[in-house]
Amino acid sequence: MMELAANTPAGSLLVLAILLPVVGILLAFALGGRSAERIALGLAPLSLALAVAIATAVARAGKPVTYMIGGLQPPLGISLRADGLSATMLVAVAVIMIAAMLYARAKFGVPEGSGESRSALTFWVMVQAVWGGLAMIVLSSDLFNLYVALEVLTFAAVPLVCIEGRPEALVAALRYLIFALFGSICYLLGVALFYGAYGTMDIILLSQQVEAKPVVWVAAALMTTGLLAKTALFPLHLWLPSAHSNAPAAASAVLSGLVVKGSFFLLLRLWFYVLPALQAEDVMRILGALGSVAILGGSALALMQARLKLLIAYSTVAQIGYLFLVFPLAAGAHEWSHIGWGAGVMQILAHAFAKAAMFMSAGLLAESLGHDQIARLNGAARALPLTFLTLAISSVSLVGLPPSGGFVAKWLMLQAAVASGQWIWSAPILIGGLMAAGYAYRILTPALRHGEALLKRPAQPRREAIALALALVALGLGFTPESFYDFIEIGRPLTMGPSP
Amino acid sequence: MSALSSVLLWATLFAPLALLAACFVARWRTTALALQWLAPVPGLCAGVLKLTNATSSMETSALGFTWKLDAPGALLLAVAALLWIVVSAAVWRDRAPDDRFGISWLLTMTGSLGVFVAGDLVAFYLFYALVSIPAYGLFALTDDPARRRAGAIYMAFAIFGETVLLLAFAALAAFEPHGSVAIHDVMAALPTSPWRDVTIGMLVAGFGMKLGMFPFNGWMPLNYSVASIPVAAVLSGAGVKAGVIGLIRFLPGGAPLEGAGIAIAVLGCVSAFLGVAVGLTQKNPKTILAYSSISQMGVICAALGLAMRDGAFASSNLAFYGLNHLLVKASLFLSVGAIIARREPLGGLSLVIVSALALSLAGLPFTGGALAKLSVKPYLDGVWASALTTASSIGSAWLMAHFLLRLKNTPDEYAGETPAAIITYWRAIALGAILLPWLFYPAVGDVSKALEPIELWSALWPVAVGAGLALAQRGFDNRIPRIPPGDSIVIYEIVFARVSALGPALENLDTRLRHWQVTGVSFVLITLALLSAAILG
Amino acid sequence: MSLAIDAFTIICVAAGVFFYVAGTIGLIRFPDSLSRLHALTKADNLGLGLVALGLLPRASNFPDAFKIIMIWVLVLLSGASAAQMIGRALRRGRR
Amino acid sequence: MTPLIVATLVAASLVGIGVYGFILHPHPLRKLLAFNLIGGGVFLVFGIVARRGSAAGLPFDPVPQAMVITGIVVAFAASAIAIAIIVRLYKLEGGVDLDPALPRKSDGESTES
Amino acid sequence: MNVQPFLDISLAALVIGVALFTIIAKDEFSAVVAYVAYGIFLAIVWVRLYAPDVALTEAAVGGGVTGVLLVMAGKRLDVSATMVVAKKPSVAFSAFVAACSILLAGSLAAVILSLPDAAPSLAPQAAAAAQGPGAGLGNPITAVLMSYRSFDTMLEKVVLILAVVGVWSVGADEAWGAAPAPFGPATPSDALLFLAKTLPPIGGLIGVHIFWTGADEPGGAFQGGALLAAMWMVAMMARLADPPPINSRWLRLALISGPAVFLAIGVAGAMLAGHFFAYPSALAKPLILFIETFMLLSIAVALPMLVAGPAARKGVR
Repeated sequence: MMELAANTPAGSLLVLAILLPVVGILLAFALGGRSAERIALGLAPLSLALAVAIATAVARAGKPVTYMIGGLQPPLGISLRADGLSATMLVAVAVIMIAAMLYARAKFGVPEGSGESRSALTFWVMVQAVWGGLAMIVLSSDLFNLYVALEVLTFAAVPLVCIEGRPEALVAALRYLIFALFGSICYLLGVALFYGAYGTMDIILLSQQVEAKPVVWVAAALMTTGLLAKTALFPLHLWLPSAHSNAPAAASAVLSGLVVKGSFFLLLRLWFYVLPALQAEDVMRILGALGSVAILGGSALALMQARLKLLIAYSTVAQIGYLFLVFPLAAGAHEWSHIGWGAGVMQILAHAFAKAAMFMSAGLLAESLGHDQIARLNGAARALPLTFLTLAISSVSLVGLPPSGGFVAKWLMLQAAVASGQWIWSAPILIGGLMAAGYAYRILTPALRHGEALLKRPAQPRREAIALALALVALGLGFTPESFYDFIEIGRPLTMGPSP
Repeated sequence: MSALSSVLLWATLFAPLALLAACFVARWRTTALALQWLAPVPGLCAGVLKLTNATSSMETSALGFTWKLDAPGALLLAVAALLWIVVSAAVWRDRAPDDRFGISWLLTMTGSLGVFVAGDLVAFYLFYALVSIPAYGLFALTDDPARRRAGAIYMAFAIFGETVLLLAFAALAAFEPHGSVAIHDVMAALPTSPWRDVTIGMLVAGFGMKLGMFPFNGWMPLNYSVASIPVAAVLSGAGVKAGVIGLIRFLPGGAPLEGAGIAIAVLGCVSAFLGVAVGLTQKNPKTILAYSSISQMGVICAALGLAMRDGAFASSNLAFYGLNHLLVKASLFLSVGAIIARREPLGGLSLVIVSALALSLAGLPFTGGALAKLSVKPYLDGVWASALTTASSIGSAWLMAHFLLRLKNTPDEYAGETPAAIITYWRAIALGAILLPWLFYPAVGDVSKALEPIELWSALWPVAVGAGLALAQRGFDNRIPRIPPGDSIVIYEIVFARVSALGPALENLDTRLRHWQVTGVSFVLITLALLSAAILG
Repeated sequence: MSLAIDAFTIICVAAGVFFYVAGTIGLIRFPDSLSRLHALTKADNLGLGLVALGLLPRASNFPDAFKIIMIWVLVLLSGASAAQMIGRALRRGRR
Repeated sequence: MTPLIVATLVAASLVGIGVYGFILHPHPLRKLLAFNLIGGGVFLVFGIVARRGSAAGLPFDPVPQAMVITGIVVAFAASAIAIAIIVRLYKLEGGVDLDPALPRKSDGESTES
Repeated sequence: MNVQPFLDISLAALVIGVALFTIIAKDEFSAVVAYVAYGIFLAIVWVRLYAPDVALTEAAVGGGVTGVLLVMAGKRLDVSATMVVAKKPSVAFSAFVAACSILLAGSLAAVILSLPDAAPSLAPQAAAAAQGPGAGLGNPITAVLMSYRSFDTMLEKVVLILAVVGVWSVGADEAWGAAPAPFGPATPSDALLFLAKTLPPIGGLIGVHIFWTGADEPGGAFQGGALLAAMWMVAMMARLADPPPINSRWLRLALISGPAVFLAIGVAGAMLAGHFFAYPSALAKPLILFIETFMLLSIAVALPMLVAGPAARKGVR
């Protein structure tokens, strides 16, 4: 008989972390108008507090916090489970979401006395839906429930892309929607096959039973590619550049920083939590190779973009590539897996914060200058010093210069690559860093030169400060204490744990 | 470890950082930048304290990093701090440069001082990046095309060097059995690392970029030709020494490493002679000084390589060589600045001092250069080595004499950026260049040996030959083919242009890849690839 | 008794099937849309009606029988309305 | 077991046909239909799994069937959003092209943001 | 003699044929019509798989409401008239894609057929739990939806709300708050009017019946709601009713009522039954029916609103 999972203390927090945004969605939708914004902003601190409480509970227990919904054990019931990784993600999501919400008030805030508007209601409902969807993704332990979560995320992200209603944005949204739907349906097919083979959707129960046989491989392959499509891994990135560059800045920050990480998180769940026993090294290598191609292709294309937002979007394509190196570098139970895993998680966090900050800055820059053409940025740094400071700090993290989260991620990745004898992966890591420096150079140096930048609209220090705060978090990640790397191993099967 | 040394070590780092923090407040910024000449003072004190009390260990930790000052670090830290104090004071005495310049200056200074006290890989990497990257802002943030070109090339090499070093450091850390990143621990583990030679190669390449080692030498002449005098002085003096301390810290000195050692020595030799050869075809004194730096750093590398071959080197000796070069090269640049600022050539005592300093690089007796040559001499024994050393001395003398002869034709481009204070302040550094090596030499060797007649003679005659050659060169100087400053850089630029030309094609490819049908096929193919990998694997 | 019910069912359902087949043939073979419509409605009305009638005695209780009748009535209702609308659309199109 | 084999073939064919149409057909409406065909195939897989799991007096395993019901509603909602966007684009632009234009001027090349 | 396999295979051929036609049809309108037919045939396949609940859902949502959605879209796009399709893939490319698709479908079929004969199943647990004090429902699917996987079901209702907001969000700014465009022309045909007057009362009754019996028989809130939605849409097509303005308070309350009541009772379960989304055993069945009533309402309102599209200015269709 399988070990019976049981509720742990603080388990109810997990349910609340998911339900709180849902309550927000329902209330914001029903009441509309000014209330939508108020509800979203009012509930946000509570969600952040929940996230912190969950992380504390996991850290204190030293093992995952679980909750059986309805008191029903899997496989019949759905269980929620917060391990080190999900608790970390939950906190990061909360911080970035709050920043994005505060930042967005200038654009989607509903002034006193004015009625409900299309974009405002959409934004405040969908932004909470993104939050809820991400909370479900990181907390749920049931593959079908995760499918619903994926769809929540898609349905929330698509309207955010086309919230401005321009035709290009609509095309981008449509492309995103249709491709994402295709991705989710492939994922769902994999879920069906898993259920057919093992009669459960629970991640833990599955991981105890899976064996290397064709149905598992077909299911895994379908789920993986489906999730790759949703993560926009090069060459499946057809939707990302246009979607992320056409969305308003606050939405782009969330989409680029967090939403793509949602589907990536499921890939981690699949390969590191459901299937680790299979030791599919070749699959890991293929994912790593695809990631490498993404790094090189995305970076090279970012170097060539004329518009800042497109450049940042392509940079996301490249940075997503880095995430996939975690597969060859952290798989299996080796001494270096611990390092590789830390590198992957750090890359998720560093990119989330840095990219959100960059998109916010790009938005402010476009609002102030009236354009985001890189060729016309001369002298802009003097006119918008805080914005460019934010861009510079985020670039430091993207390039991988110390002290920053991006540096730590690359540093650990390289160590894992070297220690595991897989030198080959160091090439894309380093070349990608070089090219990232190249595109950072393209943005920053013209802006720092002499020149008169005409401001169509004065700088907005309050919003600049929000972006800067996120960039500083990306920087501060460079000082992550050692214990963090043990924390993110909590609940991960097949690990060696920290080296003695 | 005494409380004083601990405090000084802290202050070495936190003085510049505190000023940097002050820059975030707009009201304080101007004052903070004007006061930055004070920031290196703790570093200077720390260096001197360490040198006067060599046995005490100076080590502390802050911000999760280890900070440590040893003898070679102290030698370089002390004089680098001195240089930064003098030049900063000169720059800010009359008229404050704009904030971008000021902050870049402060960042570079922070890095320049920090590398000497960094005790672990991450801290070293951080300060190494600081001394490299913000320096871009010291000369390249203009619309001047020559400066922009030099800036872009500088940045490319700097970042490339960082990148190679990152991999090298990761390799060092990966094979440290206990997960420590302290330089001491990783270096202890390096000899047994399975990737030892690759790691050494990457370290040499990474630091070689900073040192202008062949074939990564091209950026240096471009950079120094267009940089203003104070910038050239601190970069060539203090900045480059980050590479020297890097090599000293990260090349294994314990056991003989024949292959790697000889390879490094050969590269150093090539650089040493290439610097001289190309430098002789140059007209701008600043460019000549840059090539001289390439040559001198080549000598250091050669000495270091040979020392590695034998498996024993005293890092202080190499640091001493660097120290001399730091002072001499900085004061030579400043003397050029003095000429520019005065708008008339040097004369009298000044000219004598400059000549002595210039020829010091070739080992002129009674100068710091003679001591420097002496300090690395133990590694350069053997027929080949001593012949090459002599040849290199002759070459250096020739090049520096060439420099002295071209000095009166100094072009006064960027003259507006040369502060008038240099006219007086340069003498402080020059004086230091003359006296300090004598003061510090006892830390590495016996001063009296430098005064033995045989040594004096063996130091003098190559200088005389070189000077003679330079005088002879005047006759046919106009017929010498001019190699463009940066020599090999032209080739890199062509390659870069070729690669960049692929851009539109790549964009086209991307657009095609993002076509629905292509993406769809990619999707199916990836699925099938994963599937077959899983089933067959 | 059961024999009679069986016979009734067979006859009715067979007749229903005949109308369906005829309607289908008409749908395929008739030259224009209005005649096709005519064929189609015959299949719906009579075919389904006869099938329903044949199955009626086999219903185990009254609610089931009622459901069978309702199926026929509803199809009749929607089929007739749909045919009417299609016809009207055709006439408008022809004009 | 024959009905299950037939259903399996139907499910696999629907997925195959859907994928083919999804990749090749340029019209977004048709892609949507193709997506729904794939969806139908996937739901059938659930149905087959459910039918195979008949046990304890039930002719089917109710869990996968319940999931299909959820899935159908989600697929419908997705189609509704897609249709709304397509219709809107037709109103604004008179048509939709899901592929990026080949020359430099790619999607969203507007200067204002 | 057994004709069942023959019928099965014919049905399969029919479904595959119609599906294929959906893809290769020349114009979009034919494709849409074929798709609606496909939905109906698929519902029969579901009956053959002993899945009457799914069959009902597929027929009502997959075939019916989706059909209306697609046909209305087709009308609005006027797809049969104009469509710019320039790029025709080459034969070789099409063949390649076809080969890929066949390979994919083939591997899928192979692995489904390779599933273990002793199929894993949750049916015993579900059946046991359905009889036990947990739910007290005769229809195990309703038990799964409303009890064991109630979390999914509640969230799926939230997805519907998100979809409604998503559909509304693509409208024009200036039309916000107004009603979506009406379903039909101002003067409907007499036949439609007749249908719209006679059908909805019957259909509504059937819808409520399906919902009510759903606790023990095939059916439930989904299927009943879809039927009610269809009836409302028939009425709207005949202009007996028009879509309500999107800022109407009752509309929004109706939309959220299902998930909101579900959520409230789910949270109350933490206090009453010790777990989130657990029901006190004595009250399980009434509570579930109570929730389902509101879900019925939510679905019946949400589906037509999804079909109706975003708000439109007056006089714009």
